[in-house]
Amino acid sequence: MITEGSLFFFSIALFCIGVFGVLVRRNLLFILISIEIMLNAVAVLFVAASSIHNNSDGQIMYLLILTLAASEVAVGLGLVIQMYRRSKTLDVDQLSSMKG
Amino acid sequence: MDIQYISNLLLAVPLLPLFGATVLILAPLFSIQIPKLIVSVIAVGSISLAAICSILLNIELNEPSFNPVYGNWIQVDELTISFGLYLDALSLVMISIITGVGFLIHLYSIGFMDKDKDFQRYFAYLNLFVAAMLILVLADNLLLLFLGWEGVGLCSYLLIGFWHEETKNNLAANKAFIMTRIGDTGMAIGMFLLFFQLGTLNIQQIQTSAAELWPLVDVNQKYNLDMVTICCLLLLAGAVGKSGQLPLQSWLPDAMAGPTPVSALIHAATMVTAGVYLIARCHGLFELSPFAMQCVAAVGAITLFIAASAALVQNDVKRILAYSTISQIGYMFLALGAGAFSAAVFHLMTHAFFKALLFLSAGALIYSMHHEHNIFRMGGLAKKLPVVWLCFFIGCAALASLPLMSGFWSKELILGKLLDQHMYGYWLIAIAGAFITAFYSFRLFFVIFYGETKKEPDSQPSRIMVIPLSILGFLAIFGGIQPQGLIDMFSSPDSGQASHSIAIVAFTILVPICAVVFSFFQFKKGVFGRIIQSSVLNQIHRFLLSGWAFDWFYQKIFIDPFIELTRMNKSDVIDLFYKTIIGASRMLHNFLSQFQNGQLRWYSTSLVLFSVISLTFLLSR
Amino acid sequence: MMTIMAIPTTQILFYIAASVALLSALLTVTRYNAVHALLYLVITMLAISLIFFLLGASFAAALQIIVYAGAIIVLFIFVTMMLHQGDVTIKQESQLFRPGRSIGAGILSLILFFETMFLLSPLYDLSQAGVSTAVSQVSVISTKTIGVNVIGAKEIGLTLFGPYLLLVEIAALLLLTALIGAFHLGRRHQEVTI
Amino acid sequence: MILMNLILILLVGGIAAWLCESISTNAPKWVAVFSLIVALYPLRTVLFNLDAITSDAWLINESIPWISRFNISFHLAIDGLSLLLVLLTLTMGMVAVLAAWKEIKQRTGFFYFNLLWSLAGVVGVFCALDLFLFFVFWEVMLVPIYLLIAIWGYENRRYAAMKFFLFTQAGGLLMLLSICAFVLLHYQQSGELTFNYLDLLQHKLSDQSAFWVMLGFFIAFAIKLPIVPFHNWLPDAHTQAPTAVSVILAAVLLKTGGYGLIRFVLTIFPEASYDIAPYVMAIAGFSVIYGALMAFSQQDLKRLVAYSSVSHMGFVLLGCYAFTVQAWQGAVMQMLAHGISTSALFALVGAIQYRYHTRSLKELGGLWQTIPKLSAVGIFFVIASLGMPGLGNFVAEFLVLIGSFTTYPKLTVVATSGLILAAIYSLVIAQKTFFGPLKLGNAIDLDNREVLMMSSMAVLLIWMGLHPQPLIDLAQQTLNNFPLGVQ
Repeated sequence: MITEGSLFFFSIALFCIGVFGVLVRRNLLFILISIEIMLNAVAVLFVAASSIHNNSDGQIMYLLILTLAASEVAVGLGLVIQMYRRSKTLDVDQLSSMKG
Repeated sequence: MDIQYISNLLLAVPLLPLFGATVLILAPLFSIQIPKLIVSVIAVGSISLAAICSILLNIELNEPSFNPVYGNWIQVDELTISFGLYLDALSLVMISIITGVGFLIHLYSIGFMDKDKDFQRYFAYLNLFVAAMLILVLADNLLLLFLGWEGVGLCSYLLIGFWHEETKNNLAANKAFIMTRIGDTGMAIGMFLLFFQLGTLNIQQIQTSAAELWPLVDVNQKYNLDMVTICCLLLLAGAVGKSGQLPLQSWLPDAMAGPTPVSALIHAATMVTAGVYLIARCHGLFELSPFAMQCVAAVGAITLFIAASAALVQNDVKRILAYSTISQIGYMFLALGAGAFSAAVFHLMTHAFFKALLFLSAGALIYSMHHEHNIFRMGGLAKKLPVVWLCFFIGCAALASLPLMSGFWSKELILGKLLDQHMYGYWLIAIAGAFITAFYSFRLFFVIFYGETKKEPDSQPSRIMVIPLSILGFLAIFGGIQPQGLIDMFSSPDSGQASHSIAIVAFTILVPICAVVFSFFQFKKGVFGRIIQSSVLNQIHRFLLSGWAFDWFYQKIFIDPFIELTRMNKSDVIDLFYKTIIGASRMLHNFLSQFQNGQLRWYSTSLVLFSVISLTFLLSR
Repeated sequence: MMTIMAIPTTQILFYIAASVALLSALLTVTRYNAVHALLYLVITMLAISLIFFLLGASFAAALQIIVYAGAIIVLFIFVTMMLHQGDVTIKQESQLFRPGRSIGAGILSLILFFETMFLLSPLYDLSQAGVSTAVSQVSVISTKTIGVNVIGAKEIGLTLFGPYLLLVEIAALLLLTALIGAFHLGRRHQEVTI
Repeated sequence: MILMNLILILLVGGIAAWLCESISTNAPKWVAVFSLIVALYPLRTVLFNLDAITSDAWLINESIPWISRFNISFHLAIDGLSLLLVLLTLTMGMVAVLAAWKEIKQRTGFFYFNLLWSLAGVVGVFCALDLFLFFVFWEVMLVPIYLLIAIWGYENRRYAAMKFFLFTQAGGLLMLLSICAFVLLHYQQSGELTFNYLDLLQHKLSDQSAFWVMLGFFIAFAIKLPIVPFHNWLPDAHTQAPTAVSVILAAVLLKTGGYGLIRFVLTIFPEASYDIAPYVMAIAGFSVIYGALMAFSQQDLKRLVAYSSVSHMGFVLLGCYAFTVQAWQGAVMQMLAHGISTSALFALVGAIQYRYHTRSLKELGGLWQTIPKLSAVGIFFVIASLGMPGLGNFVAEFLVLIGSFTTYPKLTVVATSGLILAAIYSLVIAQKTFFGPLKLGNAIDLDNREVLMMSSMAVLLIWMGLHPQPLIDLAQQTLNNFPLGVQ
């Protein structure tokens, strides 16, 4: 049987790998990929919760995360393309001109 | 006596000059040109009508006092101030002097100011002055009196600075206004105090209720600063400021920057005697406080001596006369302090005649001598300007109170009164002052009119200037008749005229004559030679020339620290507080905006970092 | 179609899938070549899908493969292909990402990991920290095993279009917004200065 | 709906002025003049029947529900005091339009829009009897003035406008807090949620809470008045503002502070006000002296006049907190007289700046030689501001001082010495501007418009100085209905 502890361990580990990716990568594409990993980590947690409590709410949340991921990727990749067109690089450190 | 008629007549006295002033002021504002002749007619006409009104009042008034009220000015709660005029012997004498002398000086001014481009403005101010002065002396309450009081101050300011292109004149005007304003503020506080204590500002009511509230204090406690004394001293502050008495006297010599007829009217005959009038008007109040009376006498005595000694060494003919005015008003204050109110007002009257005469003849002299003021650059003019010579002689004789001149009677009265009151110290000062007065007035006379001719006069005074001079000359000789009304008004049952020994009377008569003789030998014959040249005497000379160095003293004590203080705080200390707030928030802004650097990885790292820190914080609790 | 495995098989399968997922995720974030990274990501997704399957969430597992591995990753790969210029890109990337410089970030992530684990472990009493006991009991990691409760697509569908109907609408709006946004951003001719 | 119409006329006039700009750049000012004249029309019934209705508490009292959920109503009413100040607002609004006549050449429509809207806000402040509505109008008058300074001001206008806005807004915030606290305390005790002034007037707070609520109001109004140490916005705002705005600021905006003190602080919290009176009187005396000293040291003519405003408004505060009838009447009188005399001085400085493009006392001098009419008028208003008897300012200062003397003699003596300082700085203006040798070239003297404007203000001042009784009676009507704790 799968224990709750091991599932939490897995989810948190996956999440932290995603965080690590966001922190260390300068390429916008890799940052987006890392965010996908983080989203998946949370998704695992939701589905696990769904199983633990034996109701479908967790999976509904998973669906929402999926939607979110899809939207995020669509917009994010659009930005990646735009950025590449403008500056011929995907280095986010070059993007500080807006001081956002 | 028709009350309606008299009250209309009384109202006309101040309103006529006011009307003249209004017309003359408003016309140029609406671009209406008035020819010089019409200006003279309006200005002199309004004054002469006012003078006729006051003569009629002299004839018509046969009651001790007359107090018509023309309406309410301010009425708040129990504070009621009306436009009420009060006519009694004192104000009657005053309006006669003001309109009479004012008329003569207006007339004289037509000649004197003939070539001036601001002819109309001059007469507008002068008319306004006469109106304000008449309101001052006719007011039945202190606030209306204060209106006139400040009004004459304003006109004095405007007329001292009449030739406004020169900064020197404006500074003199400012000095006059501000110094009198200091006294006026004291007087205003006195007004507040009187209202607070007595609940009224009507002068007659003040005196009656003050007498009830504060019965005359015991002689033993007479140096207590009780309420009535404080009130009197505050009023005295106003009087001192306006009348150029110590310690606010130093504006008056500088005020000679104005046109000479102005000096004659404002700074000799009328405005500067307003202080004397005020104290005489409030005599009921002052009599309640022996200490205040002592102060009045002391101020008068010290001023008369200081000013007379300063007049001794001046070179400028107008400054000599200015110091002499201060000194003569000192006599009036001394008389007031001695309780000789009628003598004081009598001296005010004779002084108005002979000092106006002296100033006007000085004006004629200056007019003929290309605006030369220094007496040592004149000389030998007796034959060349005979009219001026005669006027000067009459004026100086009256000022020196040579026997039978008008000044003689009034000064004798004051000296006699001092002896009556057993104020021997003051009597001595007064006698010394009389000696110095006679000496410097004939020094003036001899230096100007005898000796070698240094400068030729280029013109004789015109006829329109000579007429007022001759009338004033007549008055200066024969004007020494004390108005009976005054004697009636101020005579109190216990002050019977004590007779003095012949020796003392003879002494007081002889003193000025000796001084004249001494002066004759000194300045005409040069018997005693030039004043001995020594450094000590030079120092004293310089000290006296500067009017006992009051200006220097005030500059150091008040003006310099004041300017320094305001200069230091020019950019407002309190603003620093708000600037600090601005600076602090700007620093905070700069500090915080460093975190907003646009580096995406910095943001994500700090996000993680702060979640780690907050988790650590949570766990370590 | 779906058979419930015997107990040890489930456990073993979970551990294998989890290890694969973690390993491939780690590889994903450390690759220079974006295509490689994406392929590792696909492996992660598939492994997670297996875990979903093991948890009895077959619908989610299917969606994980179809939408994530199938659609989203493919989108990534398209974009990567568009921008990829072979060795030049890899060389560029090797300059941008230096493993030696990422120690700090690694330590930070590890601390985060340990702290979160500690927070959820039985060693830490949440009530101590002022968190209400009702929460703390739920949150503490237990060794309780998860019973395999199969939640099928029908049940999800009923919930989704029942109480969560508003959420569906919101998700639809979100997708529409993303669609418009992506379309707008992707246009070539625009010369907007942001 | 008399007052409502009055405010609406100004608001609509403002919009009309803005729209008219497209017709001609001169059209907006005529629209402004027209709407200011028309605004007097609704008041006709009051103005012609002053004697008949002075016994009522309110001359006009009208209310319509507004936000009924919080029991906020559009409650406008005027009594003698408000009427005086509304009339002052309309008159000085006219003066401001005349002062701006030639000076404002750019974006005239928007300028007059802002001018009329700020006037509408001020009129609203003087009429509002609902605390929420009062606050709304308080803000309505603030924002247009900010824009007027920031757009049409002189060299350092942004800074000045921001300073003005922040100071007033800080005060407004405190006032809003106080209003909310007051209303909520009232709600807690009576169970009735209301912003109505008359209802709240009946309510008695505990001493502690009354003090804090009162303090919030007091600071808001003290900033507006302004009183040292909250005065710093005033010199900057005045210096940088265009002439018309200086006129509005001096004439009516500062008066909202004094009005607020009388209408709200003193009336609603008489005990709390009485307790702090000695401190406030001390601050007021200090303001009088400090403002006068600061005025003396300034080189910029507008700054000088602005600081003199601080000094003059100290008398208003002095009069408000002396708790005697005379002092209170003097405070009202001072608001009116200062409104006219200082505005006139600002208009004069504006006229000088229009001719010579400088306000520096160092550069000016001898103006009498080229522009005697302007100088004569200038001397008149300088004399008025130093408190010459026979003019409005003297009556005001006299009443304030004589009233204060009975309660706080020593402080009054200190404040009275401000009269000496007033003479000093006023004469500095006269001497350095109008007298002395001519330093600048020739200029055109006052034209008919300016003579009309100035002489009407002069006539008003003389009238107030010689026959203030009608004004005193009108203000007394307010005092009779709200005794202010005067014993």
